Amino acid sequence: MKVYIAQVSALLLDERRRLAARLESEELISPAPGQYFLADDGAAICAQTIFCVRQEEASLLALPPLPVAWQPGSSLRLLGPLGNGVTLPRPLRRLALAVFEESPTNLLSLARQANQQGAEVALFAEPPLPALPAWLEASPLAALPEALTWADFLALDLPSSSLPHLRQHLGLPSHAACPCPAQALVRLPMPCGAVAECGACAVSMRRGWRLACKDGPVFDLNDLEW
Amino acid sequence: MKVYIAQVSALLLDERRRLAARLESEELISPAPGQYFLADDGAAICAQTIFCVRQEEASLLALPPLPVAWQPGSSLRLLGPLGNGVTLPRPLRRLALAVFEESPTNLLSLARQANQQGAEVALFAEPPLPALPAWLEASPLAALPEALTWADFLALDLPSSSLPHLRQHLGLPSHAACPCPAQALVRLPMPCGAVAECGACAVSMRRGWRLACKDGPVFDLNDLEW
Amino acid sequence: MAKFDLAFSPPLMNAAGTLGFVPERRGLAALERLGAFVTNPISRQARTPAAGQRYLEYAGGFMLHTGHPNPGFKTAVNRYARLWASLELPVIVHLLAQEPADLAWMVERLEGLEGLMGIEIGLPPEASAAQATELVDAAWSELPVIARLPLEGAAQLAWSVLQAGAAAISLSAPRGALPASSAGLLCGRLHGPGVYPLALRAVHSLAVQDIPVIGCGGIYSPEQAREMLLAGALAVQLDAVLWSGRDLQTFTV
Amino acid sequence: MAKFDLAFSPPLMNAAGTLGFVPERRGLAALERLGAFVTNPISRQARTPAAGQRYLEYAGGFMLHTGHPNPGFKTAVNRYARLWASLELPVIVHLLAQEPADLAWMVERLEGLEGLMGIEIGLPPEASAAQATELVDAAWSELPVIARLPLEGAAQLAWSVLQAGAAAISLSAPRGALPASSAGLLCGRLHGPGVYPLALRAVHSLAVQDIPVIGCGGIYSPEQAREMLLAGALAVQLDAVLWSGRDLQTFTV
Ligand SMILES: Cc1cc2nc3c(=O)[nH]c(=O)nc-3n(C[C@H](O)[C@H](O)[C@H](O)COP(=O)(O)OP(=O)(O)OC[C@H]3O[C@@H](n4cnc5c(N)ncnc54)[C@H](O)[C@@H]3O)c2cc1C
Ligand SMILES: Cc1cc2nc3c(=O)[nH]c(=O)nc-3n(C[C@H](O)[C@H](O)[C@H](O)COP(=O)(O)OP(=O)(O)OC[C@H]3O[C@@H](n4cnc5c(N)ncnc54)[C@H](O)[C@@H]3O)c2cc1C
Ligand SMILES: Cc1cc2nc3c(=O)[nH]c(=O)nc-3n(C[C@H](O)[C@H](O)[C@H](O)COP(=O)(O)O)c2cc1C
Ligand SMILES: Cc1cc2nc3c(=O)[nH]c(=O)nc-3n(C[C@H](O)[C@H](O)[C@H](O)COP(=O)(O)O)c2cc1C
Ligand code: FES
Ligand code: FES
Repeated sequence: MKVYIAQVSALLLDERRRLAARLESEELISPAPGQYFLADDGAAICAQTIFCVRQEEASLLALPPLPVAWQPGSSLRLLGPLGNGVTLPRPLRRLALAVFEESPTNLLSLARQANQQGAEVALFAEPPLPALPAWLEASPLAALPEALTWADFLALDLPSSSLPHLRQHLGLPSHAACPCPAQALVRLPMPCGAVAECGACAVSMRRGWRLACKDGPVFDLNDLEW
Repeated sequence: MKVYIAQVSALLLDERRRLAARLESEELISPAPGQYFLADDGAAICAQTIFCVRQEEASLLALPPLPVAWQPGSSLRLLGPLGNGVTLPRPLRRLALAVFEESPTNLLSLARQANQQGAEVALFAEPPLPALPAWLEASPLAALPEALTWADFLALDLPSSSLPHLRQHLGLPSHAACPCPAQALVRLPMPCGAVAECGACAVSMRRGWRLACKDGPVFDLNDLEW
Repeated sequence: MAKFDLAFSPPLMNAAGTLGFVPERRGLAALERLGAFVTNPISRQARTPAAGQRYLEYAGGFMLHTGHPNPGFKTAVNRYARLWASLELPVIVHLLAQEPADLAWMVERLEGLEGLMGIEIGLPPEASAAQATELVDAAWSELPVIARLPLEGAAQLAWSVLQAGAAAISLSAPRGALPASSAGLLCGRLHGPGVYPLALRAVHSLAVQDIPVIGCGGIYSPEQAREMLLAGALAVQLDAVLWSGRDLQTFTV
Repeated sequence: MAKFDLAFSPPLMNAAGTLGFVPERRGLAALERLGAFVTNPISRQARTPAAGQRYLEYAGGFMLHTGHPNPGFKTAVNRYARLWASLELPVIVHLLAQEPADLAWMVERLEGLEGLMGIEIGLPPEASAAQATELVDAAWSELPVIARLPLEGAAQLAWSVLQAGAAAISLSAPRGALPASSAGLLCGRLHGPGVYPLALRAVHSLAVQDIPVIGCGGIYSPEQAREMLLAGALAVQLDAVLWSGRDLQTFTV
């Protein structure tokens, strides 16, 4: 965890046509997909948690949702990377990715990593996504149950409010565990940004509860209460 | 009073380097200097009172202070023109203008009118203003007392909090009346925009009080308690 | 004269002080959406505007300290009673409750007027239960009385004013303080969208006790008005949104 | 052990719940500006986080409804007491006051600990004067007690808790309600800049009655903190600004 000074160099739209931002910093910043930053723009009223992925060049892409006030030229202090990102197993042959509502950019960054390792990658999304790289197969969420028979790892990106419906999407009976190793980036507000153990970002686990800001926001799926 | 639909076509800086906006509307709008509009941008929390002057072309210049959210392309409903503007006497030979802190654009618009009628115009400003049209003499406020011996009309634009110090600026003893006819645009918040007689914009008069939003915001100086 | 019932159709009003003593042209347009018109506060004697700063902005809205200027009861009735009678919707006259005798005197003179649906009395923000009781009692007449209480103190006084005969309570703006530009503090009423969660909670906690409450505070959208009705308000009042210039054609509850 | 005096140098603290049970690295950086560290609320029994939505935004800030999760008194003291003793500034332990007997039991166990300057007790928001008195009374010990009252009800309870032996009162966030995304209402504590005028007024109206009050609510700038001290607060607490990521190096009062 470190403080970086960064500048918004451009505003752009992500695959879901929501506002993202390109950030430039003097230093190279390499968060794992699923790690987050606290962005101080001088106007935050509580922790502004921002997911970022490194881009081809030495810049960062800050993913939606963004604070509305950001403009090209805005100067930020970025504190991070914080929390646990997704760890892809090695070797990895068949990666399944599934995104519910959120910006798919975190998972696309995982897809590229896996592709570079020579793995096959399939992405399941709701709502469906427009054009993707040619090597990346895209399917609706309804096709997800089949992927479980095939994948050796599943990465999910979803709002915490989708967890209660997840087994249905995976085609699993209630209480059944996920048949392959799986990690989930669980999205929910993290107003204190891990400074206070305020409890706002608590996530129910099979045993007790954990804080997304500190112990997550990426969790092993089978540890979660879902 | 009417409702106009207008678009912000550009943001620019006024003579004091504060943000102004060029507005375009299908219809020609011609407020008198000192009249105001209520601008509804869908985000106002109470009446947004905006002073506007007509520009050479068929567009309006909305003067500072402006709501921060306005961007080129923003669409507005403008209700107005409301209130009383400055009425220049005819014939007019020597016009003195004085602006305290506020944007000078309202008075510059009067200056142009007077210049077109062949009158001499002098502008007194605090803080001082940068470059003005060649035909317009600009002086610091300290030179204002002399102008009173010369002008046949004085127009003022000032925050209501400056009224108690005005006689000092004019070089007049306490209780003395202004020796020439004079009108003052009195600036203070007008949160109800003349819909409620809420009293927030009350101005003390020599006899009783009046509402700037309804009875002003331009008043004859010698009717004011100052 | 038959005693009107406190039923609003639609259950939507302006708050006292937001559309004047009688609505002018723009106010009239808003009235089409309302079930009643509430006048500006009127006191027995004329009141002048407060001296010094009267408007300050803050992060959730703005603060007003106006002194409730008004021409006094006699002048107001002379000027406006005929217009109240001619409005197409029922009128609620808001009286600033100061002395019980003054209040009784004003209420007596309102009883004969046409077009009135009721009286709303604005209680002093620091009123004790005993004072509130005495004032509501003094306002007793043929006309139903709505007692307007600052939302932060409403729970303490609600039962007292109902027992004293009020037909309902309504919520006025919470009080706040901000540094004045001339040093020192300015105290006043808080308005704007930041007030909404305070108002919604006040409505909810009164309504669950079966207290007839007219909600008010920070409503800027029809959804917010409907949420407050769902939380148990018998009607809601709009305040600063009526000043925002917003088009209210689609404001239905 | 000598009874500490309630003097803060500088008169600036974090509010309970804003920097954890012990400050972690970023919290430690903020501490350089503070005259005391206040712990997260601790209850006798462990508490779990509230179910459902716990965070909602509104125009003046945000609402929290967390359930005050904590590991319970015994675990907290085992985990943190040594760290409290080693901090370079005095510690105030915040206890959730529920049952007088539980509170007395916890306070008794805190008396022996090192580095504590006092105890802050969080009173239930709907506590009556009698309940508040009983709770403060139960917390009596060598350590001074600060009674934390929701700012909207502080005026009613202040004298009772002082008479029961509290050294000062502090102000907790006002309560609000907002529609939950799953329908129904969510009630919780309001934080953010929109709270400031409510807090400033509460401080002022208590301070003019000579009530020792620690101000809190909506402070985001050193100027706002200083205004609250000028209004009579004996110290002020920072809350959400400590979460905003803002650089506090220049935050001096
Ligand atoms: C007999 C009397 C006459 C007054 N005349 C004036 C006057 O002409 N102009 C003036 O500015 N101030 C007058 N005041 C002072 C007035 O009480 C407040 O200080 C002032 O109105 C604050 O206005 P506000 O906009 O902040 O009102 P608010 O914020 O709504 O209310 C705050 C203050 O208004 C007063 N107030 C509100 N409603 C009532 C009510 N129903 N009954 C009594 N008081 C109420 C309270 O004193 C309170 O302190 C008078 C006070 C008294 C006792
Ligand atoms: C014996 C008991 C145990 C409880 N255990 C839990 C629990 O483990 N998890 C949980 O989420 N809720 C618990 N509750 C319910 C709890 O009281 C609130 O409903 C909940 O904590 C609301 O949290 P909040 O973040 O909105 O707190 P706030 O908005 O700060 O407070 C609102 C609510 O918190 C409670 N509260 C706050 N401070 C105190 C205090 N000092 N003493 C008593 N109550 C207080 C009040 O009941 C109030 O309704 C318990 C209640 C009781 C009576
Ligand atoms: C009879 C009377 C008339 C008043 N008239 C005015 C007035 O015209 N304008 C004003 O700003 N305050 C007026 N005040 C307000 C007082 O100056 C004072 O602010 C008010 O009584 C509130 O007192 P407090 O500060 O103790 O709450 C008046 C007060 C009284 C008692
Ligand atoms: C012993 C006890 C334990 C509780 N534990 C929890 C809890 O773990 N999580 C939670 O959200 N609410 C918990 N509650 C809260 C209750 O469900 C309820 O919301 C609370 O008592 C407030 O009641 P009210 O809605 O009447 O104010 C608990 C209540 C009690 C009495
Ligand atoms: S956001 Fe506060 S504990 Fe996670
Ligand atoms: S702004 Fe309300 S009366 Fe002028």
